[in-house]
Amino acid sequence: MKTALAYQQAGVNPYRPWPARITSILDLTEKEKLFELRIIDDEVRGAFSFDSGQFVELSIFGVGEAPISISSAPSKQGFIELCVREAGDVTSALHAKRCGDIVGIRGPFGRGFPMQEMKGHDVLLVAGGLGIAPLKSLINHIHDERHEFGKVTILYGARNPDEILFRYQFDMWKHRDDFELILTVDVPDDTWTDEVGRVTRLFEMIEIDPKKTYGAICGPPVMYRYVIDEMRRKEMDVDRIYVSFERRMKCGIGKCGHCGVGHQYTCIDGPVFNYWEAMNLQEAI
Amino acid sequence: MFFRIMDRSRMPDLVRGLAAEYEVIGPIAKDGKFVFGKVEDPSDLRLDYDTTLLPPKKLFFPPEEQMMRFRVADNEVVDDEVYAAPRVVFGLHSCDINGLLLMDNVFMRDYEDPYYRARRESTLLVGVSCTSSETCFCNAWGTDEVHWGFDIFLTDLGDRYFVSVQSVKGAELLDRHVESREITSEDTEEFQSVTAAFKDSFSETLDTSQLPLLLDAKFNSPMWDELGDRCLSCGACSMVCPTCYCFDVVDRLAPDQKSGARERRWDSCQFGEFAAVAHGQNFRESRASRVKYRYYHKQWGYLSKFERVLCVGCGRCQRACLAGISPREVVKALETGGVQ
Amino acid sequence: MALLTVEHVARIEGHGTISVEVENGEVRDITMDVVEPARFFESMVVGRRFDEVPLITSRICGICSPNHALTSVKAVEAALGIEVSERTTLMRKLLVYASYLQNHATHLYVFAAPDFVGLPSVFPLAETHPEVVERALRIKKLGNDLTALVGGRPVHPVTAVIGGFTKEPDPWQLGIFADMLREVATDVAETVSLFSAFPVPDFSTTGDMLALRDDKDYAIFDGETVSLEGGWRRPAAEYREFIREEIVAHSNAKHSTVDGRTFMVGSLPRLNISSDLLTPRAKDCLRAARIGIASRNTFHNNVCQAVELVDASERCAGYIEDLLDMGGDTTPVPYAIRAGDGVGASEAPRGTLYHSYSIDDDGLVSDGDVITPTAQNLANLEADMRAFAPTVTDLPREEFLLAIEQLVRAYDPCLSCSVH
Amino acid sequence: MAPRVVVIGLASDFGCQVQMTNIEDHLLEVLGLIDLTYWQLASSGHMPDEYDVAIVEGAATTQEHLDLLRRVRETAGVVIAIGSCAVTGGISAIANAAGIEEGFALVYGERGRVALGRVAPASVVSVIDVDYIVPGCPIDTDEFLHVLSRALHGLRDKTPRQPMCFACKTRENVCFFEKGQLCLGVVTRSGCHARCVTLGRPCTGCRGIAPEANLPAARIVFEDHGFDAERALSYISLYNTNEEVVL
Ligand SMILES: Cc1cc2nc3c(=O)[nH]c(=O)nc-3n(C[C@H](O)[C@H](O)[C@H](O)COP(=O)(O)OP(=O)(O)OC[C@H]3O[C@@H](n4cnc5c(N)ncnc54)[C@H](O)[C@@H]3O)c2cc1C
Ligand code: SF4
Ligand code: SF4
Ligand code: SF4
Repeated sequence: MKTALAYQQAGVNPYRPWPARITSILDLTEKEKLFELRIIDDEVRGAFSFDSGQFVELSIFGVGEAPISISSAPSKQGFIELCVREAGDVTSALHAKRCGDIVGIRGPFGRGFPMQEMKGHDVLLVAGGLGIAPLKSLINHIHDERHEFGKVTILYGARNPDEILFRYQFDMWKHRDDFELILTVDVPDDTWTDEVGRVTRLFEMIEIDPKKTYGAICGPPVMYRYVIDEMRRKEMDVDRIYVSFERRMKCGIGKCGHCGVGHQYTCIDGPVFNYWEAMNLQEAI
Repeated sequence: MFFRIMDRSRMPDLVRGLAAEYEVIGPIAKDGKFVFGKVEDPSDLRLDYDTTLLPPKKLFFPPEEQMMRFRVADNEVVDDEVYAAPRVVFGLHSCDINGLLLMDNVFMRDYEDPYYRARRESTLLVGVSCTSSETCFCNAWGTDEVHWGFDIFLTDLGDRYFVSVQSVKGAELLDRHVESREITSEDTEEFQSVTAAFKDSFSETLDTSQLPLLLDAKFNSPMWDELGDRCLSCGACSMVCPTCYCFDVVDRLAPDQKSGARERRWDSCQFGEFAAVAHGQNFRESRASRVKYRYYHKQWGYLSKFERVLCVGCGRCQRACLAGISPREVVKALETGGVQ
Repeated sequence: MALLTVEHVARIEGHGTISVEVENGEVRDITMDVVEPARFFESMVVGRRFDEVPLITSRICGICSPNHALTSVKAVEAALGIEVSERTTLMRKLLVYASYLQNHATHLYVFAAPDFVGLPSVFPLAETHPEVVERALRIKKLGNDLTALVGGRPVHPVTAVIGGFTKEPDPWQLGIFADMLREVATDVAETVSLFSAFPVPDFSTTGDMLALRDDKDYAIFDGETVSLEGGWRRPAAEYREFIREEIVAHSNAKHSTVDGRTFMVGSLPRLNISSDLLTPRAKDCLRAARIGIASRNTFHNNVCQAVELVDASERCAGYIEDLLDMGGDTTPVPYAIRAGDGVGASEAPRGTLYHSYSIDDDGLVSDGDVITPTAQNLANLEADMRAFAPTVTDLPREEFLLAIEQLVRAYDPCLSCSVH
Repeated sequence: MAPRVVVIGLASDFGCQVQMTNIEDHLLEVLGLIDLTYWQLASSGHMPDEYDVAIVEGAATTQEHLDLLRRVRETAGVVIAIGSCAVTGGISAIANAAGIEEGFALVYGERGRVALGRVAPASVVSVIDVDYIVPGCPIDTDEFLHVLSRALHGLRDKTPRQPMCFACKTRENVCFFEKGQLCLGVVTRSGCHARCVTLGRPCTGCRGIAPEANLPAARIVFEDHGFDAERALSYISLYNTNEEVVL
């Protein structure tokens, strides 16, 4: 688990957000934007390193805080990207910000995906809707170190074509042969040439080697059970499947108690859980 | 640890001595009950108290507290200092000292909580032995004893106190402010018999051996629905609990809207929105699931991390709950499968 | 015939419309239509438990709620035969008189003052005369804070219940307020100077004047009803015999008369009847104000309110000292439920307030009656408008209406009270 | 541009508007943030045709009120209902239980053309959608400021939804039920810092029934302490006549 060096020094207040400047904003869909942030303090920025799957607490004083997954790859230095959906107070306030504005971040927090373990294996990534946000970091990471991984399959579903995030990038990737990428939507429009239907339907179209493959899932709460069923049907090992959860959080550091899932806390024990662990967490899936 | 004997009549000396150097907080009377409050005079101190309305956690983790002050324009923290006056909390029972130790695990380990720590470090703890009451069941968890975490502990031997001294500060204070003597073998024997009598005084002993397992095995038991139907979702249980630590965080802007304070306040997993997230999803929508979670977390979640149950058997929640829901009842129901 | 109207007269409490009928430059008729909708408090209390009455009737008026709460408490206590401790009575007086500071300061500075300086509201005054506005806020805040200290909050007291108080303020807090009340002396004295310096029309009210009088203390909370012109003095409990209430067509508030005459209640009548009992500094201020007591000029009501600010600050400090010295207890006294009738009366900032209730054997209210100060004033207010209007008919229309509005505001009417 | 704010009073005792003026310490600062275009209580002038925020106090008791409310909803971007009258009907709504016509007859007899166009008292919340509420009789100035601030920043309504015993506990009060008194804290919406109970008076329910209250469970609590449902409901009806409360 990686944490910003600053927290390991005694006497640093882990609730204190560090000012970070918004260096770019990209409109993805009507409700989602991609923000690029740069921590202003040189020392903190230099010490900030993270794993794919970890999150930060994004702070806008006067409004509040919200946990947001880091979408960029750990290899990208000096900047982090957050893909944020307008869902309430903090996220709307963030959407109202402009380039150059300052917000606060704390983190990174939580347990990310086990990259060391996954290396040398095939990877099957399944995302639903906004669940692509944390997986995007993983995808970019794999892309940056492509030779370290075997076959990479990405299944990504959204409600309609307008809600497909990072489409500009995925459209390019569809033609690459080192990634198998399948997009699907529940409700297509005239321009849609990819798949139609739930993301689980895509499992018919792929072939994986269950003994060599790591799975990673992130999406709306209802999605997990069905996707896991498909993975099990493909005979993947339960302890090679990883799921990333969303829960309410007020601190990000295992104190406020809101993110409890079974006997664990999503913020420090997750948000990425091994499915074997998750199976043993009451109320998790 | 070393031990001394202090004559009962010396108690006011000790309190006055402490008051000369520290703010002294201890059990005082309020409306026929007791609260931890400022002890202005040794006679205010009510060491005969059964339990206090709120546990001492309020002194370290207050119901509402400012975490930091900020400026809106540049999103900067302008102040996150905690001022903690040196003080002594006098007269803690072993359950409450144990409660603090359990809170320490949360607030003083990974990602130390600076607010809690500042207050904790500026405070000396003086424990005092107690007698069991109807609602206590500390004997179920072994929290009727406390072996560390205090500076001084006084065991009442009638005409005198058996004083266990654990910290250097405690030793110095005792030395400076009160006359005491070495213990004799008689004192030790009496200490042992008083302690044994205390242990025998509990009206029942709960069987807690299989709790985590039972909690999982009976996760879908109808007993939770019955409890859920009774629960008022008032959160009283969490407020009065010495080991409940959940909080909510809110930003409050000053009237000019240019600056403000980030504040936290006690929260309860019994409240409907505790586990609600965006897009209408609520992971614990039903009252039953919330009542269940409180016990699940206390007796399994916390245990899985710290090898202790997050309850010290003080019985405060049972006293506070108008619906009469209590850990004792829940533990028994898990054993027998039904709610009375 | 032209009809001039001022709808929803501003800077008064409640909703009222002034209608003036003018024919050939002559004022034919002038009325104050109280359009404030009735809330039927007298019917609300029927069938409710006696101890809910103060909670309900306190909501007749958010401005003088301590008076409504305590006057109904007194009426219920009278019905049940409850005697409270001397300390409780003193605390109640403190609570009521503290609320005067808040009330009079608000009326004088927020409602009345803009008229005298030709502004629509107090807000621009904050820019032109910040020191005046700050002074107003200081007095008002002190009154509020003291009301809150004794009653639990500035509006709708919590602690004042039947039989006593559920909680008393800490002595040290009371002590601080005694000091603050003394410190406000300059502010209140300057208020008298300010308002006595504003020129007012030379005008005499048409009716009688009534107020409570208590020979031992300036009447706030106790006393008998005195008629200035009628020269009589009667127990307040007999109010239904001497005050006649009538329904009038144009107003949701009833009109009142005594001895067939309209009459005025409020600060001016109070001073006319009890100025001998004012505190020394209040007496000095009254002398310096040169309004002459007894004054019959309705417009002097403002100055009298200012004098009462001086009296209230000095007297409340005295009450606090007495409370700190006297000992005793305000814990609600025990009582039994029984059938009975009771009347309570007190002086609210705007005049005498009467409440009466009948309670049955089960402690349920069978009948209730409330007469508020403004309800008593309305008939006299209209009579005054009729008398005053012809003296200002030569003014341009806007100024004419403003002059009439000023007269209305001098009464400090509380229309939601008057309708209730 | 500062948001244009109007303050409208329907049938009420003006207590909540008085509480708004009781922000003495901060009144001038707050006024600096908004363009207060209409506040009948405090200034002369007419209600403008356009405004951004409407703060409404009181219950609707006339047809004129109902029409006004609908106009307000169409005009204002944000509507804030303040006080029990506007939120639950409050004390004003008791008249409903007593019967409006009966009340009218009792107070005015058969005479007069007064109170024409009257309707049964209705809370603002029951007539139009509102964006924010500030419950309480009267409102708490701090809560009002906080809600106003949230409204000005477009943050969502965060009025607490749970009953208030938890707050009572944090103030270390001894429960009234232990003293044999009926307290409505178990079902009443929190957010008042348990002011009344801390001052020694049982909760009278002025903030309305908490959306998360467990009424059947509360009934058991009442009955276990010797208060039958009828008695409890009658007490609850003080501020909640217009709400359907089933214990
Ligand atoms: C580990 C983790 C990673 C995440 N990563 C991302 C990410 O990469 N991108 C992203 O966009 N989001 C992400 N989220 C979700 C994000 O944190 C939430 O959308 C965000 O916290 C919402 O905060 P807010 O202040 O904007 O909304 P809030 O104002 O808190 O409200 C959000 C919504 O929830 C409901 N709600 C909130 N509180 C209550 C309440 N008390 N009662 C009733 N309803 C309530 C409201 O209806 C509201 O619409 C992540 C969450 C977690 C836990
Ligand atoms: S105190 Fe009792 S009724 Fe209240 S939330 Fe806790 S368990 Fe439920
Ligand atoms: S759960 Fe109840 S008995 Fe256990 S520590 Fe908390 S308040 Fe005490
Ligand atoms: S019922 Fe009333 S007194 Fe008892 S805990 Fe709840 S709010 Fe407090």
